[in-house]
Amino acid sequence: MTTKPELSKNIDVLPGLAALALFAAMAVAILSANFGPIQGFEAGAAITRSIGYALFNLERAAPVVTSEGFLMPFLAVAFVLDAALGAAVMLARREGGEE
Amino acid sequence: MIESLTFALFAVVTIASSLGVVLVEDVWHSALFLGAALLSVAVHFLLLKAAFLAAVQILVYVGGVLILIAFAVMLTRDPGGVGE
Amino acid sequence: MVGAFDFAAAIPMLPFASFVVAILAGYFTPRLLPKGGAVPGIIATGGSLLLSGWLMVTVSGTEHYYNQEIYTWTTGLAGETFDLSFGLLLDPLSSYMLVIVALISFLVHVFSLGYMNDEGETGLPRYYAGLGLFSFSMLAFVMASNILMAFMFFELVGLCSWLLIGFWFREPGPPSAAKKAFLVTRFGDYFFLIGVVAIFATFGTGLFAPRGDELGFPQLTAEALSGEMAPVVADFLGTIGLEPQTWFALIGLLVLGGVIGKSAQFPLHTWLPDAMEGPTPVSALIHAATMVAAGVYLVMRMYGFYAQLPRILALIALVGGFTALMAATMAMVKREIKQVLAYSTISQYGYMMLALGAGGYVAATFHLMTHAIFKALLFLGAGAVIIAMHHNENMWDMGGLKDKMPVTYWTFLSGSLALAGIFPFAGFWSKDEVLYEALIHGLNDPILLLAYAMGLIAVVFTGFYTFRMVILTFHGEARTETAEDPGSVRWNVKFPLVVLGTLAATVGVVNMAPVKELTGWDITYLHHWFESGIQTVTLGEYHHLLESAAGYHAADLAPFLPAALSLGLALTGAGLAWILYRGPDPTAHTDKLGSIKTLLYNNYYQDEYQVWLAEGVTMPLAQVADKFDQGIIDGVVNTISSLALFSGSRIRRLQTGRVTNYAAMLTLGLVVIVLVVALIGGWF
Amino acid sequence: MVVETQYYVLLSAAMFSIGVFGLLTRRNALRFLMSVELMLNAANINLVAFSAQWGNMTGQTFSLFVLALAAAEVAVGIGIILVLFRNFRDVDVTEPATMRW
Repeated sequence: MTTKPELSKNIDVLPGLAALALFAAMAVAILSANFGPIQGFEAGAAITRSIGYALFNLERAAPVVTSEGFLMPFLAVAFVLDAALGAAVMLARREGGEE
Repeated sequence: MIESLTFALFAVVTIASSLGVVLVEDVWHSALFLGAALLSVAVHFLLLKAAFLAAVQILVYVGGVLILIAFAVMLTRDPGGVGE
Repeated sequence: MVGAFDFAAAIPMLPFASFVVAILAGYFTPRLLPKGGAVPGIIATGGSLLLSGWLMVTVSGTEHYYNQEIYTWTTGLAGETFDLSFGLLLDPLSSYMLVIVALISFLVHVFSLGYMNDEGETGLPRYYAGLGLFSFSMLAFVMASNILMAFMFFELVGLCSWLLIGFWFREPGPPSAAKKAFLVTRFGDYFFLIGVVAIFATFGTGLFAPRGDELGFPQLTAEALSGEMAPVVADFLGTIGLEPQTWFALIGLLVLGGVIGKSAQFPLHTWLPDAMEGPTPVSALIHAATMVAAGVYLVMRMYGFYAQLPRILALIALVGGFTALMAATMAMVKREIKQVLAYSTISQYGYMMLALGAGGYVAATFHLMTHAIFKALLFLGAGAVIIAMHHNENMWDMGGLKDKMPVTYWTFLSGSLALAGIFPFAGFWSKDEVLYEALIHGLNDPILLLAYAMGLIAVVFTGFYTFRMVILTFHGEARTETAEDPGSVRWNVKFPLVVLGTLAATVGVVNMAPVKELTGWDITYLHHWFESGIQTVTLGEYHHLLESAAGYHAADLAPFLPAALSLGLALTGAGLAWILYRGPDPTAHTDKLGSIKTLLYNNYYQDEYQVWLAEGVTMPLAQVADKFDQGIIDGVVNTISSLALFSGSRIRRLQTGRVTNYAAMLTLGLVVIVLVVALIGGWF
Repeated sequence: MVVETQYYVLLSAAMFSIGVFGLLTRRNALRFLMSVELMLNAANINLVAFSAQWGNMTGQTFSLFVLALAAAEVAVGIGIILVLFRNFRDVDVTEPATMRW
């Protein structure tokens, strides 16, 4: 059985005003900003391949798009994910249980 | 021109489904709205020439994270009453 | 080449080693400690004596003097502040003093064998450890090359005196006497400490004598007063805005506080008679060579500084003369033999101060040495008497001991003659020189003349109380059963007595100024001794300073008349005592003095007024301060803390524990940051 | 015709603010998690938009890390929510307030 989405009725709007204020401030700042013309990627640039090269600090000539090397963050994220996996397992396990 | 139109359309979709995520009563509906929002973000990625990222967005978010959330929603359903 | 200077550090370290041995062995293996620690102590102080003698020979033979830093324990910022270090200053004065200290300390150790071991005292390792530490402190104090090191060992000497005076801590008297000695001398030392800080602040150095290019503070003072002020001194004086003469006098006064406390000068002399509660050898050590001598020695060590301050010198002379007179009057009526000796010590150190104040540097050092010898002799002799009398110290219970203990009698008599200043014993030459110096300088200065007059009158009293003591103790008939049949003493008591007795009779030979005048023989060895030394720390320099800076001029006067005068007065006093107390059963003539005797016997109520000062003035002040501290200072602190607690208990309600609230605050903070950055960056 | 970067940034700001709004107004822990996902995606849009703006790959590559981190965050978050539910039979974030003063 499917139900129609209904708007929630017990929303406490007062703190939400803070979010609205944030949006207002950011919107004003963004709209008054000028980023200049869009440079864009070169025609025929291999974007996906560039991501791969960037991830492993590999050097290639054009048409690869330039980027910074991300090998170290890549490794760091690997550890973070590992830790998250461990943490998730630890949390999900029943306390005191070995199962 | 077509790009601007696509952007406008999907911007509306993104905003609308994001609002849906936070405003609807049922968590399950929220999760579905989240899926819609994430998918529309993938479209924005495509517009920005980030095809790979769009694919990853769909695979990881919609295929992974959303499934996890859906599981969590179902696991935390109050057995007796309606959600939230 | 290895010389005496290389072993100089061993002179104090040997007694220190005996202290360590006595402490450790006494604590862990008391059975292994021979004679309760006496043997290591005797070996150590004997070694110190030999090394000191060698050092003295080395110093006399060469023009090389030793003034070196041996250990820097705090390094200052280069060019801005100063280093704090230990150093050795080995010159004629310190080597001379080292021999005296080591000799007395050695003999006291030997004597202790008879006084403590043979009497079956307990706690001997503690006793000998105290003696070792005492000797170590004093020897190191004597060798100190800067005033901070001197201060540290000065304090250590005070600590040791506390330990040893309170040796019999189970009885009621000694602990309180020890406390009194400690507190009274500490009262003076507060001023000394401030003086040390002032010296370092003013001169940036605490050196007594120049070392290489570094000048000592007396030399800096001389430069400052002669107009060539060193930059550091000029800076400091500019900061505090005082005339150099005034400020240096202030420093001199502050340091003098420590001297007056340690050397038991009026008005801080009250601790010394009480210190008689300690074992008699300790009294000998304290009075003759260590504790009390430390104060006077300090003035000698920095005499180049004091010699430029005429007002302080006059004050020193006045205090010295007054103390000499006052203590001598009090000594006349005491019943206990050691009390008489205690007051005579105060009186004799008064003479030394008088000499120093009157510009008689050599006279003071000379009297310090002769006094060390005859006072140690008298105390050890009194100790022998006390052993014989089974620890009864009342002279009225003695009498007739002359025939029963002849060695003690003759040596004691030698010391007494020296103390009274009877020709030709050592004390005559030194006291005569003291008075002569005071007189020739006093003829140009009424204050010094007053001090001289007091010192001269004290001579009569000295002769009187000395012979009253001798006659009551040794002459006449035995007045109690104990005196009929006194205990016996062994070689370890007699040996120090004989050594010191011989010295007391003969040591005056080192400086017979009147004989030189009379015969032209040059036997003022001590003058020549102090003529040499590190430049600017010699007798010649001191004379120059006294004449140029302090304006002291010696009147031209032959020494015979003053000498004859003081000798005559001493003989008068002694003869008076002889007339009054001779015969088999003397009467207590001092009772005829009536209320004056009561006044004298109660030491002019000095103790009472000091107790009144403590209880009537200091206590209420302290209570007010306590109220201020508890009420206002603590009140402010408590108020601040309770304010913090209260506001904390309110503010912590911000911490609701709800994520939503924290997120709201984060968001608002972000809004504020965005607005601020935008406004500053001019985005709007 | 290429869309101005400004509008992407505006879109991302809107999405972010909606996430914040959800965080501030709702009490369900799961919706918290979803709001955080929205905010992370908003950040990703920004990154990718500026990557296109400057013709540089750094933004896109970095957004991959954001994705990875989001996945990890969801895994841990869901673990926490499950523990929360086990302990309180509810996923209301105002319930577990025992650690406050």
